[in-house]
Amino acid sequence: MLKIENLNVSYGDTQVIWDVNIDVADGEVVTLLGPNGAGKTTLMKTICGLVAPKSGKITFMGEDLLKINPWDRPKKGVVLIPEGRKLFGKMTVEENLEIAAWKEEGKKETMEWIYETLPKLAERRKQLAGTLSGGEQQMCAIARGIMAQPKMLMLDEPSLGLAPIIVEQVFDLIQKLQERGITVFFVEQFVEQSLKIAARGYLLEGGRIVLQEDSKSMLNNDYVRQVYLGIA
Amino acid sequence: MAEKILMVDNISKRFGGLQATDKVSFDVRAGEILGIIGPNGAGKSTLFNLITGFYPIDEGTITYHGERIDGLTPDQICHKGITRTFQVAKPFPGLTIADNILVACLPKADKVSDARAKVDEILKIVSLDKKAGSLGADLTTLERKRLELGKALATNPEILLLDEVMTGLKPKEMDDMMELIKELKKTKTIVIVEHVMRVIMNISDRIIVLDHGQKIAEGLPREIAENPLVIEAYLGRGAKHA
Amino acid sequence: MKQNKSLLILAILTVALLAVYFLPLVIFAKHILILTLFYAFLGTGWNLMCGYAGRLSLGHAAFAAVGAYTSIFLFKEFNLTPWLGMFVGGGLAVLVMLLIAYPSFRFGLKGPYFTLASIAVAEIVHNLLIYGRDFTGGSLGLSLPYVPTSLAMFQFDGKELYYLVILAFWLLAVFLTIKMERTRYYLEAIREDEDAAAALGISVNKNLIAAACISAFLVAVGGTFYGQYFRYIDPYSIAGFSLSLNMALVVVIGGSGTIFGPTIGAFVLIPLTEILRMSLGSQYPGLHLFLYGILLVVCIIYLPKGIASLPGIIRARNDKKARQLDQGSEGVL
Amino acid sequence: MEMLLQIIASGLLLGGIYALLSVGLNLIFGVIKIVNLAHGDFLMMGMYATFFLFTLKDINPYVSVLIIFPAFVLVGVLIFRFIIKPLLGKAETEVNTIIATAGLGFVLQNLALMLWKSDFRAIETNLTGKSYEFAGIMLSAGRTWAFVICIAIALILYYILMKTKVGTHIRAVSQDTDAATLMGINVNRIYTLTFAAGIALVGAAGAIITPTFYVYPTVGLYFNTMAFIIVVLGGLGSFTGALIGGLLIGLVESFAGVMASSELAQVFSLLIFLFILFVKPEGIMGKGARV
Amino acid sequence: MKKIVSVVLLVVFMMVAIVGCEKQPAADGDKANKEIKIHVGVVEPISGAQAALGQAEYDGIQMAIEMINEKGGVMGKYPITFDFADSQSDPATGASEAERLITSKGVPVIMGSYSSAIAASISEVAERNKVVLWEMSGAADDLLQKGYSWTFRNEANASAWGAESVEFIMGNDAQIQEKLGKSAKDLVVAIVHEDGPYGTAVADGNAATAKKYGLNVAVNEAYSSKSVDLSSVIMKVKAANPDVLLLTSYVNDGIMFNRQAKELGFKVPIMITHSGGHSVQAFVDGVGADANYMLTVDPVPCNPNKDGFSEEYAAIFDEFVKRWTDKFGVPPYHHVEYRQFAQTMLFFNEIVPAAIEASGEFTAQSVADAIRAADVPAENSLCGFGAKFSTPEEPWVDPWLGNKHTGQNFKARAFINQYFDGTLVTVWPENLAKEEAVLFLPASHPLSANK
Repeated sequence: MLKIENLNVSYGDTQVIWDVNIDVADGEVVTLLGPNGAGKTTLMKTICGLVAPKSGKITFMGEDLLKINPWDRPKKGVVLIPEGRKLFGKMTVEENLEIAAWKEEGKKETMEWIYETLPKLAERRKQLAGTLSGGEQQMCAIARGIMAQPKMLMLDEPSLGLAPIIVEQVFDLIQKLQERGITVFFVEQFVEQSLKIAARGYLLEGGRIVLQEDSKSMLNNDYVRQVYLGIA
Repeated sequence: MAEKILMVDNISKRFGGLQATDKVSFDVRAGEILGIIGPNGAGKSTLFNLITGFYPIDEGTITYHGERIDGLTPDQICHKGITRTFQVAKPFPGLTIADNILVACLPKADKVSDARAKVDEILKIVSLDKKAGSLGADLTTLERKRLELGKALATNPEILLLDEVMTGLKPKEMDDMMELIKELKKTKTIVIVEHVMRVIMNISDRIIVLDHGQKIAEGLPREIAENPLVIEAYLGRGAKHA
Repeated sequence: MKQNKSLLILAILTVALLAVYFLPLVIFAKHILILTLFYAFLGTGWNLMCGYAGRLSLGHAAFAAVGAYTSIFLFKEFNLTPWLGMFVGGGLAVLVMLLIAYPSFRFGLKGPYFTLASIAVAEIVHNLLIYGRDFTGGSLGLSLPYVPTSLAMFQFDGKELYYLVILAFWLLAVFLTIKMERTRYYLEAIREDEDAAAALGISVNKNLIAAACISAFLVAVGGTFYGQYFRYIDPYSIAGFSLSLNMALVVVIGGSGTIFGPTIGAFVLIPLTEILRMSLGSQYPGLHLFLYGILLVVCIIYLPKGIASLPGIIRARNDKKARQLDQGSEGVL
Repeated sequence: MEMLLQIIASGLLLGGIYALLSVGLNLIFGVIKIVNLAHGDFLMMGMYATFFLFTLKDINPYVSVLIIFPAFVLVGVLIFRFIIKPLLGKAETEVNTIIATAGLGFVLQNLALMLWKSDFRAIETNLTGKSYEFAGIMLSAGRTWAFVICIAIALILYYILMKTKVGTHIRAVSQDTDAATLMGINVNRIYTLTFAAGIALVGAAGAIITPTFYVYPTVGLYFNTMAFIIVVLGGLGSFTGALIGGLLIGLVESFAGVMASSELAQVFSLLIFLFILFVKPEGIMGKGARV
Repeated sequence: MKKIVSVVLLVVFMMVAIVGCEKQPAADGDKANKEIKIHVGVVEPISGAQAALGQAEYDGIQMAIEMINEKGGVMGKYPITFDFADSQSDPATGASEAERLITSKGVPVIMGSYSSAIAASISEVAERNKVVLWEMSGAADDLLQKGYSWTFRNEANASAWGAESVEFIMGNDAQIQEKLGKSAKDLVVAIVHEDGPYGTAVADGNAATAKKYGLNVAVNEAYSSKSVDLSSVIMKVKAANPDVLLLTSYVNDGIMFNRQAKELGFKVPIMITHSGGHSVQAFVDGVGADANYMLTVDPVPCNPNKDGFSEEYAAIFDEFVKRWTDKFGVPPYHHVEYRQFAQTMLFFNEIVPAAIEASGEFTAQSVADAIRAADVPAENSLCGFGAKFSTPEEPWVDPWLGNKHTGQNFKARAFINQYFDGTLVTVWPENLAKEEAVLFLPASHPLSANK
């Protein structure tokens, strides 16, 4: 579904992504792991067009994504839920959801599904998004992404700054997305939990993919265990 | 036991509805490395912001060498001898690396030329001597971290507060950084907020654990690693089954 | 830029500008030179706060007005020499600056908000100058009593001495800027990132207020010079928006936050406006300002960092070319 | 008592004019976050357009809005594309847009001077000099209509911004450009649209005030400061705020003018402006308030 | 960094090349060469806020020079040439440009300059360079109170205009008694003026003269002519319910005052305006029929009874009206273009010939001497009054405010003109009056409180 080939990204003179190759298959849940600053967010932003790459190729369902305007990519089915949520704080929850719904078809049904799955949001639909609690904001952000009816949903650190109980809910939600047939590609710092719900994982360090394995082998990988799980 | 040079007593901070720091107390002893860990959002950076005067504290006191420093401005606290780095490195993007360091040297230098003389030395310590002429905006993550550390060192602090200096580094780079920190320990007291367990366990003399703004544990690295409360808070639910 | 290098450039420029003094220039050329140096001087003052510290003020005319009105008032009423009145005016301007700068920095007023506040302050000063006509002459302004050439009274018949005076003022202002190396670094750091600067032990408010006060003082001194040179001041010319804007234009076009940017900007813009007006102004009203406006827009689009950045851009372009040549066939990007 | 009511009525009507002038600016300042120093000069252009449409083609100023609005949209699109857009997204954006729009102001003022000379021009419509009387209180006809139209524009804008898709998109862009892009919104298009709409609104404002006013090339200068004051007072991007800000300033000037001196009226409003800026920089209606 | 030096130096030398290294023109003229060249400088604002009237003034000056040159020039043999500069409505620019004309073009005389503020700044330049400023419209009193010896003003100072309107009212005591049932000195007066130098000076004249006669000045209000709203001023005046409104404004605010006064239902029995904004075509265009019966005080008689002029000047007057009407399609408005025309005429027809006859040359000194020696009879000036100028040694003390003026034509006076059918006609003093003054606004006028 998503195919990234030899991607290089620079900010000014500084290269942050080096020859990255990634494949995500239809319906798969894939996680991108790596320390802060490894370039995960940059990679996500590049796929969505917020950052232009220096070289390389990104294809989505056979189409060259780099030839498509950033704002048109959601219509192709690629939607990112950015780090820090970036909700429109001065709009209501419902408006936040509405804004992402670029197509009428299936909109109502999607919204119903969201309110059903996330009853908290339904309660707060008329409330300004900026006044929600952190967990609710994250749910709202994910819900907003779902409203675009993506084929592939990307999440950048959805658990950032959330209480463990909320983090659990987020992971539950991701699993529900998969059940809905949405491909999920997400960045996380909770390595273990991420690998539990993802089929495969990529490990990005210093802008390079240093490891790509299925979740099970990754969990058992010495390096991962030592560096990311703190298990000697 | 070494002298307690910094004492944080029962400090709290509220942002709107969020209790970011909740009655936290600890002390820092001369010459040690104190590690602070906790999941994202646990209030580690807020703690640094409170100690260094970026946010006023709601309640509690902070005492440094027997003197209250809560209520002082960040620059005054820096002059007392406590310098912090930022989690998201804050280079001065429009200035060259050398000037970045120079700016940091200046407040404690009598003459500009004195400060200038120190720049090369610090650039070498943080291995940025080859990049001296680049702009702050044009650095890689690692270089930013190094610059952040270099700037903090340039202020010649007694206590150095390091906020996630390891994040974004490769294992080899982490090792280098750890060596550097151990080297610094010879002359400075260090408080370090860190994510990477391997690092924190390795270099800390003592560790405190924060979760949801509260201190949930304090002790030697070994004790912390075995504390189930910590494992749950830090590694999440999954860790229990691991 | 290293301090010695800057001092060397300043010395060369000063010698060159002194040499111009001995050229057989027509008086109007001298007048343009005086105006140019006047704006270079004002710009250098403006630059301290607005360029280095990045707080864009479009109300600095207020300080020029305070300087000019104070020194002329003291001269007229108490026969106090403007050489001293200048300092009184500067002091008052600093007070006015403190009135706005302290709350602005205290409440973290930044960006366009600060700019708008500065415009408001200048408007208030402008209106008060008109309203207080018993002291300020209202909108007719104040004229200096006529005194023949007198060094003591800062009044000269020819252009030459004014030229030397403003050259000296400019020299001192640039020299001061160069010598304020430490503060300049602090201000730049504050402009780039206030928190990071504070964490390094730099007092943000203290430095900002110091820069603002020096800036106001210099511009006020410029106001006194203006009054002595034209021997006439009125609210429209000296407290009007156009003077504030011109100060900013000179610096931004020249290169803000650089030592010689204001000077370069003044030497490009002021002769240009004068020559444009001289050659077009009387036949086609408005055409010269129309062209001037277009020039500003074009200049800002193509040289967003000002003329002072031009050498850097050229160097970067050459470097890039050189690199591409090095890479040879690899240079596909 | 009648005097007091008259002061209030006149102040409110003046405030309506002020609010009307600042609507377009509010949009531009609120969404693109740039200071358009040429704002008043676009007003001047709108007034000239109205003047000529009235004197040459006998088109009523209120009707001429229908011509001026689309024409100014076009002008706005071109200016955004060729002058504003190249300046956006850089460290110097804030300063440089100010300088560039100042340059644009020079261009417009002097273009008007070259094309139409510097004469004061005023038109007389059937509203000029007329007023409606209410219990001894005189309401200027032209200003009353301007007031009504201002409210109408504010309501329409409110509706567009709150209830339509494009309005939601504009609000989204004003809050977070990156997030808006991720939601499939073309930020550049919204910017162009906003800028063009802002210019067109000020052009339309020019048409609406022409019956009670007069035009000459530098007429915009005075309005500039006023418009910015009102936008900031009311809170960026808040149209109800702009309306309230305008009315407040109108009242202040009316009262100060009668009680103290009309020369000091502006000083009073500027002082209030500074005060609000210092203590509540987000404006009277800012922060959390709805658009 | 060399580049910084080179940029600055390059510009300096370019400038030197463009304007610099011409030869200094001989400002005082070569005395050995007796060829007389009459070359003057003209400074008017033709761009910026005051451009509207500045342009009209410039047109008036040009027409006078054109007419003289057609007859061979001054004394029929010395054609006039001039250099023009735009002051951009800015006093500092005016001063710069005057200086350029003086030093680069060598003009011994500057004519102009529209506003009192610009006149004030140019008079400084003239004084320093010892060049004559023949000021034709800057009316503020302060202008000539500095003891300058090179600035001359042919017109009445602004406070004299203000005095004239009050004198005019006092002169109509009987009519007032009859209509309002009270004596003129019991009238309640409101003074409203724009806060520029000119409006302030006129209002000072109003107030001083009103005080002299013991009138009750209920309101004396200044406002900025740039203001977009005059309703508070009008409300204030309306509350005072005056018998007389003395108004001084420019064109834009004059139009606005009229409109807003109507809107706010302000009515007054007697209204006298003081030139500036009320005596020009743009005002009539702006207010239409409301202009009719408005009284204005002007420094020149508008469409006067030509019997007051000598035959020669009556002919010049007719010629001017004809030419202007042919050229611009509308009759000349007297307050602006006629004023400038009349004074330019006076200068080249009366002053300059005297200078040349006395000294055989056209220099600043000879012109200044001729001005000081001049005693032009009223019939030889289209301004309607003679010319005799005060000197620094013998300044003229005005009887209203008691200030000393040097270089002021103390024979100058102001005139009362009134609009009839959109045309301004002299109604006072009687020797130049063409119509009888209508003191009370007729009931048909929207601002009239009369029945």
